[in-house]
Formats: sequence, C-alpha cells, structure tokens
Amino acid sequence: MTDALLLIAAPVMPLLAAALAMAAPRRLSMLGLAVAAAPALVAGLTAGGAEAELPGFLFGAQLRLEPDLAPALAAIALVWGAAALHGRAEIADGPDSRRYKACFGISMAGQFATLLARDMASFYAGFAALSFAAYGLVAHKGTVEAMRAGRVYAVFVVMGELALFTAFVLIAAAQAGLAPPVETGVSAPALVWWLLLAGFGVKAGLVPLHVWLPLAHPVAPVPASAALSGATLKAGLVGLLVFAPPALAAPPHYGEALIWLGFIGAFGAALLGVAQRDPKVVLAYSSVSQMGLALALLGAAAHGLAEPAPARAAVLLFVVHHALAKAALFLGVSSGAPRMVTLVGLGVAALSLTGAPLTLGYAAKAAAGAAAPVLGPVLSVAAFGTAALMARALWLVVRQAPARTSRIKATAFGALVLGLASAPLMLAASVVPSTATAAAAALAPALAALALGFGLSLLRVRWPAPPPGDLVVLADPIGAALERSSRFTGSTADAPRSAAALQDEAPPDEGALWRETGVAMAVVLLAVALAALGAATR
Amino acid sequence: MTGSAELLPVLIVGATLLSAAAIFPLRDDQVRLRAAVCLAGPAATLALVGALIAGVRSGARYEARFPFLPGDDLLLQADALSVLFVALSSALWLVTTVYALGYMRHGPNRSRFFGFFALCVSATMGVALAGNMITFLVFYETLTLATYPLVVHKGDAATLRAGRTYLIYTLSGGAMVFLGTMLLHALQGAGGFEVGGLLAQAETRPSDAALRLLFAILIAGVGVKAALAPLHGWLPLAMVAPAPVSALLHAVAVVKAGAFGVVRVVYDVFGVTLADALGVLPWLGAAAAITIVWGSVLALGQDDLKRRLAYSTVSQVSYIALGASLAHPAAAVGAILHLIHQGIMKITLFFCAGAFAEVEGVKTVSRMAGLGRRMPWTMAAFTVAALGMIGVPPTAGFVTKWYLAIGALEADGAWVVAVLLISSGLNAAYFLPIVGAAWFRPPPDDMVRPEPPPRLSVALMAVSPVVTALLVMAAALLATSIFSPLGWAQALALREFGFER
Amino acid sequence: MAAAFLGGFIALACLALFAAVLVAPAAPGLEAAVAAALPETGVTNPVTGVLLDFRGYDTLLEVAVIALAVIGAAALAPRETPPAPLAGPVATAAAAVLAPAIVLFSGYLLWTGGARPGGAFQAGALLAGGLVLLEITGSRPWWRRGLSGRLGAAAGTAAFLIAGLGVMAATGRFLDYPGPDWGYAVILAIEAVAAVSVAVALSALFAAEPGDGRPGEGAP
Amino acid sequence: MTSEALYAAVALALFGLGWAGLLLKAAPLRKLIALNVMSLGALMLLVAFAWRPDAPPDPVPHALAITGIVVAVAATALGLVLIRRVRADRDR
Amino acid sequence: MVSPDAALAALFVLPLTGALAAFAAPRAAAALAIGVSWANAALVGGLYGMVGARIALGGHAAPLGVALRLDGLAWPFLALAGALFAFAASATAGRALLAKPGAAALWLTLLAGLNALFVSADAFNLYITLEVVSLAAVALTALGGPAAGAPALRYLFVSLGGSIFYLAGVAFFYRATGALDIGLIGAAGLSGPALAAPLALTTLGLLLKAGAAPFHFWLPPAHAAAAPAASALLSGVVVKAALYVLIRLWTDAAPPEALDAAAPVFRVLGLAALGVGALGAFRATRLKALIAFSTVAQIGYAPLALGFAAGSPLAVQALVAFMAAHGLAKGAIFLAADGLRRANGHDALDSLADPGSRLGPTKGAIGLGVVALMGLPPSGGFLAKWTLAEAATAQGHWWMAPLLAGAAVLTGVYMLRLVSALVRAPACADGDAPRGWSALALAVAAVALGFSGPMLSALMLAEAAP
Repeated sequence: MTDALLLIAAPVMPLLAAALAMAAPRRLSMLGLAVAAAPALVAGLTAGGAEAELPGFLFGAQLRLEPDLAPALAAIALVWGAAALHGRAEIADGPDSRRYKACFGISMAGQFATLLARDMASFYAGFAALSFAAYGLVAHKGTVEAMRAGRVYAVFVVMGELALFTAFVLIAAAQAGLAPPVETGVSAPALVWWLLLAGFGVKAGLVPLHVWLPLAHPVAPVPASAALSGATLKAGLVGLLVFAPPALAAPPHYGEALIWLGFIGAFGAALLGVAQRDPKVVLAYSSVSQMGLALALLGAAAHGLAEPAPARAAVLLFVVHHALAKAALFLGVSSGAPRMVTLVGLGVAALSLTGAPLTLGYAAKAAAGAAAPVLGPVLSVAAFGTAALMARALWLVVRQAPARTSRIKATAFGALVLGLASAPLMLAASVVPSTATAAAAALAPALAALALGFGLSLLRVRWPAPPPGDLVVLADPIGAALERSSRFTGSTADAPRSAAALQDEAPPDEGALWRETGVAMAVVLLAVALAALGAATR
Repeated sequence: MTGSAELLPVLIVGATLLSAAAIFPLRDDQVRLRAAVCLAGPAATLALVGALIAGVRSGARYEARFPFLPGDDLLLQADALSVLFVALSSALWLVTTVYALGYMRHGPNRSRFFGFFALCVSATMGVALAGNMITFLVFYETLTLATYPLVVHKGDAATLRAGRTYLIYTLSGGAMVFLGTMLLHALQGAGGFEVGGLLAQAETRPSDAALRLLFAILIAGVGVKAALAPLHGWLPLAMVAPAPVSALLHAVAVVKAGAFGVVRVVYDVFGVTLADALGVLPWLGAAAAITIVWGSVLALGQDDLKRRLAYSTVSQVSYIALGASLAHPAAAVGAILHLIHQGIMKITLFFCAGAFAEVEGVKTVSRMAGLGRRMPWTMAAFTVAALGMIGVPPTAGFVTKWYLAIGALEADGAWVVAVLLISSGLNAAYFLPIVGAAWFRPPPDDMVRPEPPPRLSVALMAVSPVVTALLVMAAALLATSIFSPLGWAQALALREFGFER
Repeated sequence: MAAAFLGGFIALACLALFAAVLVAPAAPGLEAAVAAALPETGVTNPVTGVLLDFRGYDTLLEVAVIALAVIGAAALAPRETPPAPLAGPVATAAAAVLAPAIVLFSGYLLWTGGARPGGAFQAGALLAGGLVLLEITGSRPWWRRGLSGRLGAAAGTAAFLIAGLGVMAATGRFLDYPGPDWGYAVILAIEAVAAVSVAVALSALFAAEPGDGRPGEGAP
Repeated sequence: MTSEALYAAVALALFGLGWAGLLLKAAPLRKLIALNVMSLGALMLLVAFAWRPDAPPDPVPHALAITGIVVAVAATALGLVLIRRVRADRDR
Repeated sequence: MVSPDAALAALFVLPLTGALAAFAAPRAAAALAIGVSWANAALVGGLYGMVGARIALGGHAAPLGVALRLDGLAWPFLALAGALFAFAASATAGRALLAKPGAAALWLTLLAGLNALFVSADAFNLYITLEVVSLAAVALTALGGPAAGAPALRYLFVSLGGSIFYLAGVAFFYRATGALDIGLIGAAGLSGPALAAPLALTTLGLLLKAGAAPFHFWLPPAHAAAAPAASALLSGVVVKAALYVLIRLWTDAAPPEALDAAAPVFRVLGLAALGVGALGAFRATRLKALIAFSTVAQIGYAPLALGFAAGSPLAVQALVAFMAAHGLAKGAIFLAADGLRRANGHDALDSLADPGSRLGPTKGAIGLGVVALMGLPPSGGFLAKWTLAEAATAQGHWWMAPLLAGAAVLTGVYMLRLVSALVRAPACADGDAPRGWSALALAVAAVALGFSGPMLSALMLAEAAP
C-alpha cells in the first residue's frame, strides 16, 4: 500500500512545493522543492512495479512504475533534487523568484507524471505541464535573448503538443480505451507513429526539431538548464518507449528515418558545438548529440536491426547515465566548490560521457553495442565527437572566472557526481571491459580529444562560431513577417451616422396634401366598389 | 394546472424575477441594501437549483404548464440538459454578481444595472427550462431586451451605436426564431421538446424540403446569438459594455442561450437521426468550422483585449455547434460539455480583463507587459483560463476538445480534428504572447494608472476570477466524479439523445 | 392638372351612384311598421313618433351633440371684442314687434309638432333667431351668459336623460314610455325643454364667447 | 324619371359639388361651406329615398334627415369657432 | 343582479351626465372627470359577465327601434377605452389637461360617445356616435395649446368629410334593405350595385376618420399637437372607433364573399400603412411626431388583419388583440413621453437624454410599451402577431409570417430612437417631471395582454353565439 502512496506522492509533492513557493519566503521554498523530489527518488529505488489508482483525476488516472523504468525515475529525481538545491543559492531573490519556483515545481511534477502515468490523459497532462512550465525556466532572466529563446521554445512546444494531442486522440479512437499501446499491444495507424515521433522528437531534440535546445539551455539559469538538459529531454525518449515501443511493428521507413536523423544529430551537433564560446551551448549541443545516439538505437530496434528487449534496456540505461552526467556537467559550470574539486567532478562526468571504462558510460555504450551490433562503429566515432565537446567545455569552464564558493551548490554538484559514480554498483552493470582491446577502444577517444584540444589551443586557431540554434536563424524573418501581417486591426466600427439635421418638418403644402388625399379617395372607392361588385359574381 | 412539486422550475424563474423587481426601485446610493438583495437572489436561486438537480437525478420529471396562445402553452420543464444549463447560469450569476459589486463602485444607474442583470439571468433560466419552442421564443426575446440596457450602460454615442447594431442583429435573430416556431406550429401543431426529437418521432411528417427550410430558419435564428459566422458582427461591438456584462453576456447568458438553442433544435426538435438523414448537419458543421477559424484569425489582429476575447468567444462557441453537427454520442458529450466549460473559462478571462482595466487601467494587449507582477492572482487566473482555451490538459478545455476529437474520429469526420488543431494553434497564437508578456516582461514605463479603487472592490474583483479559474481546473481534474459536468453530459448523451452506446 | 382629374372622377363617382339608385331595387321602408306602432306613442305625427319614441335614443345623442358644440365653443373661442350692437329706430322698433311674435310662433310650432310637421328643433331654431335678434339690437344676452347659459345648453340633454331613467324605473327599459297618454305627456315635456335648450345653445354658438360667457375670463 | 330619381340626382349633384369643394378649395371657410353643401346632399339623398310611389313618404328617413341637419349645424358651429381660433392664434 | 338594460344604458348615461355636470360646474370639473372615468372602468369590468346581452332601446324591436348589443368584439374595445380614460385621467398630464376650462366636459363626452359607439348595433346610430366622438376629439386636440389650432381644424375637416360619406352609405343601405340594424342589413344578403355603393361609401368614410394609410396626412400633426393625455386617448382609442365600425360593417353587414373579394385591397392598405408609418417615423425629428407616425403604422394592422378575416375567425381575434395592445402601449408611451420631454426641457428626438433615476416608472413604461408595439413575447402584440400569422399561414399565405416578423424588427429599429434616449448619458437633473406611474400601469397591462389569449377566444365564441 505504501508503494501506491509513494507513487501518488511523486507527482503531487512537487505541486505542493510549487504552491508553497508562491506563499513562503525564498529560503524555505527552494528547500521544499528539493525535498519534493525525495518521494520520486525513493519510489524509483524501492517501488519498482508498484501501481496506484486515482479515479477522480481527469478520466481516471492509473499510475504504474515499470520495473525497468525505476532506475530512470530515481536518476531523474536526483537530477531535479540537485537542481533545486543548487537553485537555492543560484537564483537571486527577486520578484521573479516566486514565478521561477512555481514553474520549477510544476515542471518537476509533470516529469514524474509522464514517467508514472499509464493512461494517455494523465500522461498528456503531465507532458503539457512539463512543457509549458519549462518556459518559465527558459525565459526566467527576461533578457532579450531569453525572451527570444522562450518564444522559439513556445512555438515548438505548441507544435509538439498539438501533434501529441492528435496522436493520442487517434489511438484512443482506434482502440476505444485510454491505455498506451505498450500494454494493449495494438499497433496504431502509421500516421500516429509519425505524429508521436514529431511530438516526442521536439522534447528529445530530434534533429530538425532540436533548434530550440541550444538557444534555451544557455539562457536559462544554471540549475534550470541542468534540469532541462538532464531530465526534461528524457521525457521525449521515455514517451517514445511507452507509446512507440520497439516491440510493436513500426510503419515502413520509420526505423530508417530515425536512424538517419539520429546519426545527423550525433555528428552534426558535435561539429556545431565544438566551436561555441559559451560552455553551456557546448554542453547543449552535446546533449543533442547524445540524444541522437539514443534515437538511432531506437530506430535500429524499430528497423529490426536490434532485439526489442535489449534495445529497450540499453536505452533506459543510457537515460540514467546521460541524466546524471549531463546534469553534473551543467552544475559544474558554477559548482560553487573549490576549483580542484569541480575539475575532478567534471572530469569524472566527462569521462563517463565519452564511455571510458569503469564508468556508467562504458556500461551504457556496451549495452547499446550488444543490443545493436551494427551500431558499434558509429558509437565509437560518436564517442570521439563527444570527447571533443567535453574537452572544449572543460577548457571553457576552466578559463571562466572562478564562481563564489557556496556550500549548498557544492553539495548539489557533489551529490550528482557521487550518484554517477555509484550508479554502476547500484545497477550491477558491468563496467570492467572484458578484453584489453575493448578497454583501449574505450580510452582512445578521450586521449585523442585531449591531444587535439591541446594542439589547437597552442595554434590559436579560431574556429568561426556559427550562431547557436543554427536553423532557427533562417526562421526569424518568417516569424517577423507573420507578426506584422496579423496586426491588421479587425475592428469593424462603422462610421458614426451623421446626426440628422434638426430641422422642423417643413409645413407641407396644404393644398397638395388634400389633392393627394383626393386621389387616394378615388382609388380606394373604386377598389372597394369593384371588389363588392366582383363578390356578387363569385 | 400543476402539482406542487412541479412548481420548482417556476420558482426558479420567479426567484430571479423577484430579485430583479426588488433591485429596480432601490436608489443608487443604497449600496449596502442593494448588495444584500443582489446576493440574496443568486443564493436563493442556487438553493432551488440544488433541489432541482437532486430531484432530476432521482428521476423526477418537473413540468409546469400555463395556457398562453390558442393551441400552445407556456411549458417550463426540467430535463437533464436544462438543469445543466440552469446550474451553470445560477453558479456564474453568483460569481458575476460578487464581481460586479466590486466593479460597479461609482457612476449612475447602478440599480438599473443590477436590476437588468437579474432580469437577464431569469430570461436565461427561462430559456434553459423552456419545454417547447414557444416558451423558448418568449424567453429568447426577453433575453434580448434585458441585455440591451446592459450593453448601453455607459450611454455615450459609441455605446448607443453599438447597442443599435446589437439590437438589429438579435431582433432579426428573434424574428427568425419566431418564423421557425410558426412554421413548426403550422407543420406539426403544438408539441414540446421530445427525447430523441419531436419531428423524428412524429408519425406524419412534412416533406423533407420543408423540414430543411425549417432547420435553416431555426438555426439562423439561434445562430445570431450563438455568433455563427456571418451573424457574429454584433459580438465584438457589444464589448463597449462594462466588464461584468461582457462576462455575463459571453459566458452565461446571450451566447450560451444561442448555443443552447442550437443543441435544442438539433437534438430535441429534430432529433439527431432525422437531422442526419436530412443531410443538414454537414452544413451546420461547415458553418461552425468556418466560424471557429475565422473568429480566431480575427482575434489575432485585435489589440483591444476585450475585443480579442470577443472574437475568441465567436470562435469557441461554434465548438458546440460543431459537436452538435456530428451525429455521435462522444461529440454530443463534447458539445454539451463545452457549453459549461467555455462558460467558466470565458467568464474568468472577462473578469480578469475587467480587473486589469479598472485597477491598472490596462485595456490593450500591447500594454499588458508586467501585469503578472502587479496583479499576480488575477493574472494566474487569466493564465489558467487561457491555457484552458488552448486545450492544455489539466483544464476544462482539454476535456472538451478530447471528446470532440474522439467523437469526430468515430463519426469519421477527420476534418473536424484538423479544425480543432488549427483553432488550438491559433488560440495559442493569440493567448500565449499575452501570458508570456504579462509574466516575463517588465511593465511599460509610461504607465498612467487610474486612482486605485478601494481595497474591498479590488479584492472582490480578484476573488471571482480565481474562483472560476479553480472551477476550470476542477471541471477537468474531477472530470469523472458524479457531480462533474462530464458525468452528467455522458448520462445525457445516452438518455436524452437516443444514442445507443 | 390634379384638380381636373379629381373633378372628373367625382363626377364619375356621382354618376355611378346615380346609376346604382336607378338599377338597385329599393326595399319597402318602415312606413307600415311606423303606422302600426304609432298609436302607442300618443302622437299622431309619424316623424315626431320616430324621432321621440322609436328612435328617441338618436335624438338624445343629437341634443348631446349640440351641447358638445357649445362646450367646445366655450373652451376654444378666442377672446375678441364683441361687435357694436345695431342702434337706430328701425332696429329697435323691429325687435320690439318681432320678438313677441317669434316667441308666440315658436310656441305654436312646438305644440303642433305632435300632429303636424313641427317640433322641438324647429321651435328651438326659431326662438334662437329671436334671441339673436334681441342680442344684436343691444339687449344684454343674460340667457346665454354665466350659469344660466351653461344650464340652458345642458337642459335639453338632461331632460332626455331624466325622462329616460324615469321611464326605465317604470317599464325597466330605457326611453320606453308606458302607454300612449303617458307617452304624449313625456314627449311634450321633453320637447319643450329641448326647444328652449336648443334656442339658448344656438344663440351661444352664434356669439361664441370664451369661457362661460362672462367677458374678460375664458380660454387663453 | 320617378321623383325619387329626380331628388336623388339633385342630392348627388350637391354631394359631388361639396366633395370637390372640400378637396380643391384651400381657404378653411370655403372648405367648411363645401362640407355643409356635401352634408345637405347626403341628407337630401335620405329624403329622396323616403319617396313611395303611391303612399305618404316613409317617416324614418325624414326623421334621420332632421337629426342629420342638427348634427351638421353643431359641427359647422364648432368649425367656425375653430377657424376664428386659428386666425386669432396666427395674429398673436 | 343589474338588468342588462340598466347596465348598457349606464354605459353612456353615466359619462354624459358627468359631462353635463362638469360643464355646469367648472370648478368641480376635473375631479368629476377622474371620478367618472374610474367609475366607468369599474362598470365595464362588471359588464364582462354580460357579454352577449342585447337590448332594444325605447322598447321597440330592431327594425323600428335602436338596439344596443354587447358582444365579444365590443367588450375588449370598451375595456381598452375604460382603462385608457381611467389611467390617463389620473396621470399628471391628464390632470393638467383637465384643469383647462371645458376640458373635463369634453373628456367625458368623448368617453360617452365611445361607449355608445362600441355597443351600438344600428348603422345610423353609429353615424351619430362617430360624430360625437369626432367633435369631442377635435375640441380636445385644439386644447393642446396655441399651435394645436390648425391641425385640429384639418382633423375636423377630414373627420366631417368621412362622416358625410358614411351617412351617404347608410342612406343607400336603408334604401336597399329597409332596415338600419347591422344584423338585419347582413341578413338581407345584398349583392351587386346595391351592396357596392353603400360599402364603398362607408368604407371610404371610415378609413378617412381612422387615418388609415393613404388618408393619414392629418393624424401625425394632430396627435403630436394635442396635449399628452389627449394624444394618448386619440392614438389609443379614438382612432380605433372608426376601425371598430369598419370591422362591424365588413364582418356583420357585408356577406362573407364581399370580405373575401375585398381582402387584397385591405392587405395592400395595411402594408401601405406599415410602410408609410415607418418612413415617417424614421424621418421624424420631434418626439411626439415619431410616436404619432408609429400610430399610423400600427393602424395598418387592422386592414391587414381584416384582409384575412374571411378565411378564419382567428384573424378577427388577432385584430382585436392588435388594437388593444397598441391602444394600451401607445397610451403609455404618450403619457411617459410627456415626463421625458419635461425632464429634458425639449423634445428634439436625437438629443434627448436619460430623464434621471426619479423617472424609473417612465422609463419602464416606454420600454414595456415598445415591447408591446413590436410584438415581442410575452406581450399582447406578440399574441396578436402570432394569431394573425397562424391564421394567414392556415389559409396558405406563407409570406405573412416573415412579413410580420420583419415589421416587428422594423418597428424595433425606429422605436429604438426613443428607447436609446432613455439610456443616453449624461442623465438629466431630477426636476419635477411626472414619475409616470399610470403610464407604467398601462404598459404593464399591454404586456400582460399577452396572456389573454384564451380569454379573448372565449369572448369571440360568445360573440359568434347570438
């Protein structure tokens, strides 16, 4: 029974914390948000497989924690908790802080709801809450870039929401029930798959839909971007797993498309990211690249190049790893800990991302390779890209002015790094490379990146930095034009009626009136007489 | 005449009439007394409505018949659909009165305002409880008259011109309904609203052409008030009225009466099976779809907040007509639900618009930046309602759009889903920038603020939108509980409209 | 041009009416019925019988119309200085001789109404002529000024009403005289009062002074 | 041509003349006189219809005529007062 | 309890005696007028039980004597007159008029004439009562002030002309049927020229006196120039007297085929009136001119309804409802307009403003009056419009229902010029303008008339019986 309560508490606690944030003073409310992540964390660790029923909510909500999703929930909860903790120091106390905390709490609740919900309505509710509330995190600073990023983010979110709404309606109409396909096993019509891909692709940073990500993450305050990059991206992946599971027959070309988009994402993002000047932009592009890999894995499974079950397990492992590592990296940007400790932490996270042995990253990469052997070479090449990004990011963070030390931020950063380190033990994933060559292969990218980075910085080569958000730059002129065209004022106020001149009725010519009446008399007399005469003949 | 239990519908209409009569003679400066009377009216009505709901749930049939015209009687009858609308009206009347007491602090003719306010609601109750087309026509026209003085409350040249247009539209609408009723009476003789449609179950029926003509006339008549596409011109102009009136007009009374009329005509006069057979429903659906898109597109271009909300209403109300035009239980549920949900959402938006104008002097969208900081609670309510209009899940709007979409798909009207999407997208396009600017942008520096109203009226004007916003959330969160409109609408769809699930 | 058209049309209409008179059959009138019912009335002149008995109600309204005219004239007449009276020997001599003759002859007319043409209105008209003669020759019209003038004008109608109600007390029907001898008496009484009243009324209408005849007071 | 037809012809002629005078004459006094002529025409019509070929005439139309005359007199009197009133108002 | 003879006789004896007394004693005239008006209203109320009574005055049966008849068609008109006279007399405007010398006597004579007219069943007697009504009405109009002389004179000429035409018509009727009682004339079953001549003459005369469409030029100036209480009576019931006689003639005296044949003429006249009245109302710049032109329009409903009376008795019932609703509503609006004019100090229509909160009843009266005029449910006008539409549709005339609906909207639009004055800001300061309680009472009665459908049809059946 307590598990069911725990499950319900997971999404509800953050909401309460958000409400508390509206009222309580700054100090207390941020801690409240951090504590709010606890039930989800505990549930993730202990309550795998638990179920809960909320008949009243929306169309009757059913919550269930899939056993293999539990570690993902735990990791994401840890990320949200750490971000909240970090936020207590990072977010300046101002009129907007209350708004930030409310958005933070609602997003956290939305995220947990998407992980737990087993009926489309509440899943969609959680997903929408997560998407719309996250706007508050992106546009928090209120600077021009923040508002622009926010606007782009909002447009994509709305598109995503509409796509998901249509998909869910189609599914519900097709199977006359609210349970997701993963349970009913009924494969939805082809259109649904593409809509789901679009809807979740926006959230997961699938290539053409990723443009908002490099714009949004950097402008958000550090804890917010940690949460955004670490946790919210995963909602897209989990969504695809639940609603477009590899086990079901995908429509033709769906798998291939996913693979190719994944690859483009993985390599393109790496190329674009390396030249950036802001460490958070680099990390953002790293996220796009990593998500590209995961999506490619899903595509492979859908395309039949990989077994559904191991692919699913590999993706979930990837989710856990990327959440912890990426969040740690983002918090590291202003970790508040002494320089050396930050560097060590960042190093661990970076190595893990590149898949170095003894790290969770290695385990994830190995699982992916095992699930889809054909992806092996791609993964290793991608690892080089990631390594380059990591080197660039670390380099930028080191050259950055040292941030004020703050114990709370340090503890938050430390918690994440510890979590990352201890995860393989918890998950009993094999992190020790079986053969020497595998170990060498795992280490090679890191070493090569270090050498390349060191060499480039010596030669003072300035790579031209493309504007962050690349494709969206093209979209701006269209957006502005649309804005102007809708400015036509549709008001339909008619011209005021000219006030009737107030002249007295001109006294009508008396004689004329009498003559008119005379004519009228003639006509009426004749008409009535003829009618009466006519009546006789009827 | 009628048994004692059957008098409940008459009592409801009577209670509202009585409160109107009590308010009119009050002088403008008797503020406290008028406030008491103003609140007593809706409270009493709510109690009566509660009793009515309990009665109808336990299956009692209320019917009060009065001889009126040779061959036709005034029939007040409480079936499930009317109780739903009566509940909405009386609840929102109470909230709007609280708001109006805060809003109408000074200025002449306040007793007249509240008097006609109550009269307007009693006409709406009448429309809801009408048992046949004659009674519907009587209260439909009374509604027009009761709302005219509210629309022209300010009395200057602009409002009088707007009032003139408003009357020309609604009177012509009333004339069409009169024609329709006359035609129905000529073709079918006296007959009330029947479960499953009066005409569907009549043994002898006139030719299809006559029925199509009748349908067109009746729909045109109620379409004026329901602001269907070509007939919606009056609605944005009626924005000259004070905020509580626009709230009442758009959320509770006039527009809903039109939409309620559409539902009555389609389901109770014709019966959805007959209407489908006649092939008139696609036309209604097309008109509704055009209105939805056209209303939203126009709303995009409006800088004046209330005018933008007005066009949004034009678009949103046609959802009901759209739902009614899809001969399918889920769509029917969606239509009836939207009758309620659009009411609570739109009333919240208008409350907020009125509060912004009164407290902060902000009337246009371009000056709404930074409002979130200065009026957080009102802006929060506005945001919830705006999200509801877009159809974001945890709000009432989502529930309606969900059912409408499912109904459309199962009635193989896929294009309807497309319309819903376009409309949601457009809603987002004209609501989200407002919410974004209000929360995330600093207020414009050249703010000229009117002298702040007394604390009590600011509080009253803040409480009402928050309450209705909570209703918006509750309608979704507690959707499946017995008291929610959804449960009620589902039972209605099955029992009242003769759908076999 | 319109005048010519109108004239032509009116001529045409009158011709058409004349044609109707020629073509349409005439139904027998009520002369037989009147002759049959005349003995009940107590008068021998059928016209008086019709006027005062069978259609007495019409005559009541008729006298009321005259009273109405006097009321209207009193209310509406503009304030003007009355014309100077005719002076000179011929006028005074004529008045002196004619006045008594007029009064005598109108009395005869009234009396003979029952049997030969005559009656209240003819007598009243003649008497009115006499009164006008007196007034224009300078004597003070006391009979049409002040209360007496108003009472005089109203007397005719009042007499009819009183008679009608009185008779109704007896026969239960308005203006239904009980039997010939009572009928004759009542008719004669009514006729007498009516004659005087008509005389006063017509003379008031001739002078048409505002208010109730007192100079210096009346309609604005 | 029975005497009824003769009387009727004269009556209708008078009626027509009065009617034309009413419509065409502008001055109020002339209109009033025209009205009188017209009413005399109508009354004479009544008298004409009272004619009986070989019996004393029908007394009822005669009585009606007398009543008609009295009513016409009253109306004319009121008309004259009104004309004087209008002239007085115009002069003031 | 009271014999029909006494009751019906009292209808004209009471007001006539009051008139004479008022003329004789000018100081007590006003109070007498108000008292008698209310007594008459009570008397008419009592008479409801006696509908169907028929008495022979002077004790002689129909052809010889004059008969009075109270039937379903007559009672509503009596009630309308009674109500209007009672409320108009007690209104402030009424008391102001009755204070003028001679006004009270004219007021009561007019009432006596109307009562006598509505119950008379004799064609010639109708001529005399029409005369009494017209002369009294002309005199009352002339009392409306210095500018009222000319319109009153024109009203007199038209009215006298009408009466003489009617008299000529009666002469022809007598020649053709040998009887003056309307029932007997009907029983004679005239046809051909014997029917055409009298019908044409009488109809023309009555249309002139009623101010129906082509002959309406005298009505707006007269009703506008008269004092408010007088114009309430003129528009409310005096105009209806001639229409009432028209109905009597065409339903009782003329054979049904004649009415059927003449139906198109009446429909055209009705539509013409609606059009002309609306045109005048749109062009009017004075307050009372607008209301008077609306009377011209509303009178059109009588010939319009008569145009369908041949087909179904329902049309006559609709006609009566139209006349009653219009009478009450127009009386209310004229009385209330006086308050509106006094509060604003002028009567230029498009710049009249809200007369202030003290004049709530006046605003209510104008509002409800316009509702009844437009025929919006649940008013009497609606009952009439519905019944007429039903009767016309039953006879296959589909175009009537849309036409009536259109006419209602048209009325609404031109009356809106008056209604919008009630809400136009800034409001006038509270002066001594009359509050308009009696106007409100009349307006409420006009609206309540909507529920009188069953009562009216019961009356009509009683009318058909004897």
